Amino acid sequence: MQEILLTAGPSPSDVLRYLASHPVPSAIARNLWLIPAVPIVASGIVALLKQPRRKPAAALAIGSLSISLLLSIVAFAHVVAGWAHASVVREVVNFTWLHFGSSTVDLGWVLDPLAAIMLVMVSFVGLLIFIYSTGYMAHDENYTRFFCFLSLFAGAMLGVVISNSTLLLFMCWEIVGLTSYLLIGFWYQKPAAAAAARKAFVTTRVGDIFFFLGIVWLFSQTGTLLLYNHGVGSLEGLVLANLLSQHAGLGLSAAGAIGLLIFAGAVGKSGQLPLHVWLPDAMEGPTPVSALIHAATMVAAGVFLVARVYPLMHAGAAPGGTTTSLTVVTWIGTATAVFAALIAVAQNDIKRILAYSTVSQLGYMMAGLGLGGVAVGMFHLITHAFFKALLFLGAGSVIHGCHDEQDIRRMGGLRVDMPLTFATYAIGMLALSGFPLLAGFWSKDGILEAAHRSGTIKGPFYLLIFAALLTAFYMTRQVCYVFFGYWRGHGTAHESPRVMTMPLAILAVFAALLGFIGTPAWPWFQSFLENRTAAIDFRVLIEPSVGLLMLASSLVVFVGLALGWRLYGNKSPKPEAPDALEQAAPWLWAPLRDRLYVDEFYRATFIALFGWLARVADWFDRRIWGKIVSLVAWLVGQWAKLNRALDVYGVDGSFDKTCEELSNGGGLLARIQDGRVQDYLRILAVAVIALAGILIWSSRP
Amino acid sequence: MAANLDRVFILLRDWLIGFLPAAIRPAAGVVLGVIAIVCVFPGLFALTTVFERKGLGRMQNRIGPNRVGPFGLFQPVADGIKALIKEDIVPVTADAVVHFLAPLTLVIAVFMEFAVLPMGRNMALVDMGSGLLFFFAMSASTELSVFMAGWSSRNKYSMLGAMRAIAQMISYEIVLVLSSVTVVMIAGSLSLPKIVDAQNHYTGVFPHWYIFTPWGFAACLMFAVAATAETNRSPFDLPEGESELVAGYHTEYSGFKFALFFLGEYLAMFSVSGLGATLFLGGWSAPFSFLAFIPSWFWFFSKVMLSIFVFIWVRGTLPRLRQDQLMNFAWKFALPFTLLDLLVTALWHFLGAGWQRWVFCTVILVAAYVLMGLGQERHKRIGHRTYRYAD
Amino acid sequence: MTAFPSPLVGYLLVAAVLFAIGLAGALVRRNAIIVLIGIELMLNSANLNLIAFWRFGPHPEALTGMMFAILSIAVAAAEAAVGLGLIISIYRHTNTAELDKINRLKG
Amino acid sequence: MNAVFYLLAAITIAGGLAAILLKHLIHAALAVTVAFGGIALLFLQLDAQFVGFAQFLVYIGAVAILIVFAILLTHGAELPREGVFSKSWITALIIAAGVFAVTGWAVLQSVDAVPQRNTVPAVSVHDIGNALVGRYVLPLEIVGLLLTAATIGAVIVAMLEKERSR
Repeated sequence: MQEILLTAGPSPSDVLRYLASHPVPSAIARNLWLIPAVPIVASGIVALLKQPRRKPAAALAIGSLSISLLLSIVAFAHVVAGWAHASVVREVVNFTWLHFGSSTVDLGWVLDPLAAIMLVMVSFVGLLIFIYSTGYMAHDENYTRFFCFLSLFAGAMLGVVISNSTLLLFMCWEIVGLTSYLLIGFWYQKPAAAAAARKAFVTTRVGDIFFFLGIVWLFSQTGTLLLYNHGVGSLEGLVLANLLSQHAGLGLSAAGAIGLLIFAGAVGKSGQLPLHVWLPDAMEGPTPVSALIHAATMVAAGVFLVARVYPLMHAGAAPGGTTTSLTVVTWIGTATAVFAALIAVAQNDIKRILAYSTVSQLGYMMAGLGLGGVAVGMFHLITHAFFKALLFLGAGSVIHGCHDEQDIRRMGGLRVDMPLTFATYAIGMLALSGFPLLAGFWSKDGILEAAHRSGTIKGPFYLLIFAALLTAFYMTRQVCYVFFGYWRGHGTAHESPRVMTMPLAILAVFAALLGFIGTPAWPWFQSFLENRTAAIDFRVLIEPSVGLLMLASSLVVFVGLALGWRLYGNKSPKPEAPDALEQAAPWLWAPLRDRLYVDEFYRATFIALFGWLARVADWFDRRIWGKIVSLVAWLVGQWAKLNRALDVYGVDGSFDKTCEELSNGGGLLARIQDGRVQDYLRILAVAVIALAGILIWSSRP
Repeated sequence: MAANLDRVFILLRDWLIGFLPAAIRPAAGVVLGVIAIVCVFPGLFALTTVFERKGLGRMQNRIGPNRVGPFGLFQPVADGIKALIKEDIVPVTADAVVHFLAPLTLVIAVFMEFAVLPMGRNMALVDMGSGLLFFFAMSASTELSVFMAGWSSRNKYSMLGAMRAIAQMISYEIVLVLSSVTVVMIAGSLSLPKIVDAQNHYTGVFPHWYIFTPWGFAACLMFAVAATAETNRSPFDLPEGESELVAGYHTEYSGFKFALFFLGEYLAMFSVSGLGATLFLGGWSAPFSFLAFIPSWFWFFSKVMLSIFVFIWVRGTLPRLRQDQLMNFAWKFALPFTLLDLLVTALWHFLGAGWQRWVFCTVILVAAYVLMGLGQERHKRIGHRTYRYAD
Repeated sequence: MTAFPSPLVGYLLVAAVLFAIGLAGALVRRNAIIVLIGIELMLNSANLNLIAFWRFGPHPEALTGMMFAILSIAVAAAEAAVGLGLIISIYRHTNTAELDKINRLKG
Repeated sequence: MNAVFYLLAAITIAGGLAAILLKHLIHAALAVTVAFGGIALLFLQLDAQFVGFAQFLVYIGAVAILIVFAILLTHGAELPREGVFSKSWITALIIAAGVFAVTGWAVLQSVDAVPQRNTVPAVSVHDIGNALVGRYVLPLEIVGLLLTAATIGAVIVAMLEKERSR
């Protein structure tokens, strides 16, 4: 059935068969709403707690997410069971929220492999990060507020994952954006944090406007907000075929154009070029927030969104071919991957490096989606979520251990002081670099393989290989700076408490082993997402296209690692000393350090444009309107002087007399207003009589 | 046979009014019903007084009344005769008219309440669409009678007792009404016979009484507490706390007027028990489906007597509360809890059939009960009493 | 038995009488509480009008008059609560509830 | 139009008259309760059961109690030394009579225009409930808001003094 739904245009008889065979959703599908609802309710309760109530707040947040995790696992198991028995794998529950006129606003949720995997990932990683936060935020005075926002975020993110209606998706999407804003600016006393929060909010809003336009367009074309609705949702069957047949200009069908608009939303949220500028700044937030929102889940929501509306973008492609919109996605993803990896090479802030790395990896996922379909992109999303969360939490542990120091030049030698952090961080770093057999290796390899296979253009393939090299390089650089050499910071570093290292260890296990569910030899993950049967076939590994590619990518990784070690290994340069790469190639270093001048570019163009407009308006205000106003004021002033002269010499005498008369009359009126309520009531009653009299008299025949 | 036994009172009435001309038969039927209520419940009152005194006696390790008649069963007769032949004392300064009207209006209003109670299948005197509202309208009017009694006596004990009684009754009336509203929400009707019909189903042999649902249980608990307070029964009998106020608002009453107050109090207890049984205990329906052959009126009166027994038991067990504890409990615990119960009831309705609603509603109510209870304990308002000298 | 041309007229006249009584009470009594009682009487007579028109009007199933009466009863209860609260508050300030002694708003 | 109506009308008007004429405030409050009850019974006579019982519940159960409480709290139970009527009661009476004249005259003048429908309306409590949360839900919400505001306002107005004296 999945096949039919994903590829455009099932015949009506297929639809009818589907409706007849699976009319009633299962119990877990009907109760799927609980998964986001429980954390949101918990967040509401936490919001009501007083600040000193730390334990209940953390317990509520963690407990609620545990419930969500349990339910997610049940849902996941249910979908896997359905898949294994080759029965239904997509269940939808829809209901009508509002009627207006003849159209309805429908909301609903969907349980399919995509949603199930994301549910488990989000709630599991989220739970670990929640636990970690209890240690990381232990001394913060706004502890309960933090958990309130965090819970709200988790609920909204889970809502994004399960929603089957573009409107519900958008609502949850915006809540996610809001919590991101709140959490980046969590330490709003810091001006940098407040500015970063504002920047993140405004930048993502740019993408969201396009996203909303896409939703509106989709609704106006299809008349339904639902994505899947037993054959009449906007991603299904005839509706999609209908969308495909309409042309939107520039060689795009309506489906493709809507897909691109929605992709613009994903660009904003996932920090793709050219809207990536907010994500590195977002590192001003607490580290668990960076790990949860800006590495593992929210930024991946953009990728998830593209995967969710993939049928829209893929519709109309020839078998094995691609579409214009998917090509756009591929190129933007590839460009982002290389671009961000380049910048990451020359950063010195531990979290900023990871942030650019995240941007780069998100580009990878987008490219994977564009080149190889949902399964390839999503696989990298899942593995990335684990090892990037691990890296961020490790970075948090490092920062915690180094007394809130974030500059990698002022660390060093932590291998000895923080052994557990080092071990887990190393696993995460190797997984990210794509070290053979670790999680990142398999998922990145899948993308490279897809890039290699897609026939027409080879550009993305080479660029992605280059990005992989850079990834290995900058991660090695970072690890060398932080963990090798000798200690260059102030004070002494110490290992983090148990509650922080335990999630690290769990995540490390996953970062190391998760890749094995999606190897070319046993593509369980891909089969699950695409609803094929999974088979173990080791012969694939020795096929030249697969085996050689794996060798080549491993080689690239080793080159990157070796290059990094060669330049930075065990050197412990002085914090003030120029970077090794800077010495080698200063012409390359400067632009990379300054983030390729994107912020400057925006400042010079868009922000300057608005600034200029503001100045023009200001000039108008001062020069033109201001002058007119002064002129009028002067005229009025002259007029007033004239008046005064008339008053003093002409009117006063007679006026005084009138005033006396008035004051006498006022005394009479004041007697009526004697402060007695009943007298007022009397006057009122008399007035009523008079009014009635007038009415009757005037309406007499 | 069983069906005829069930309908025996209706048949009796029909047989009796069969002697009358057709034109006045409906009116005569109503009059017969009124006569039946006016006879049965005071009789029940007489029985209950002796039952209560004996029961309390046993709880306090005494024998109780045992002189008049076999087992002291004729005690109420003796008491009645005594009340009738006693001098009717009216204080000189009292407001004579109001003093006279107070017990009358009280008893009349309480008697009215029985009109809407379904005492058996088809045995409600009047089946009106807004029966529950009628019941509460009538019970609300008793407050004014209490005030009249207390104020007209020109006695500070009476006045204080009346003020306490009114404050208490108003506070707990809200809880009483709101806890009944839960049932109205689920049954979808204000008519008491319809509410009973809504509960008269069985799963297996077990009935669908509302007390067997989480919200119904919570509401029933609150209803029971509020009913105890509403009828000024121990442990909420502050308005007539004899150690402080002599006898509360009926201090200055004697003889038959005092007996009327006494009667009114017990009748209120019967009526509110009947309402509780109707709302939560399935009214006249049998507790197990295989017991349905026993006449419906038997079940109704059994349930009423059962709750009367609980009233007596509570009176024999619990000490009297303090005024501030009483008010705090009403406004800071009972009212919020009942409001929450209303929300839970709505949740119950909207969650539809299935196991989830049982879990949700139970969890929310238990959590709220525990949390609010802890909060109350912490503020030492209705916490344990501490004694300065008696320890 | 019908003395009026229509039963509605009877109810309307009763309401008119009641309204006049309430107004008279509000105007002649000196105690603020009785004034409030008078106002309550006027409100009640208005309710009686509403219900009477509902009962004898052409569209009773539309329930307009009934709804007006129900809402007006609710509003009247609020009015009584606030009014009496005000009277008590004023009494605390001035130690009197006699309206003609409370004339601080004199112009 | 029958005996019951005349009886109820008489009770109501008598209650109202007594309420404004009785010297003793408590008596006046009790008398007005009679008038409230009479109006409730008139509602029943008009086949408006729900409103009638609501009237009982609100007016006799709450407003009357409120009034007597207010009387006791303002020491109104003692008779004032100077009379209970204001000095210019004659003008007041004339005004009230004028209002009655106008309204009564209007009623009697429009006898031909008043609707003559005289069948019992078939309206159940269920319909009222549906109307309250359906077509009239906005007024209902507003009244709810008003009641909340009024309750809080009344509490604050009555409490303020105590706070200040502390």
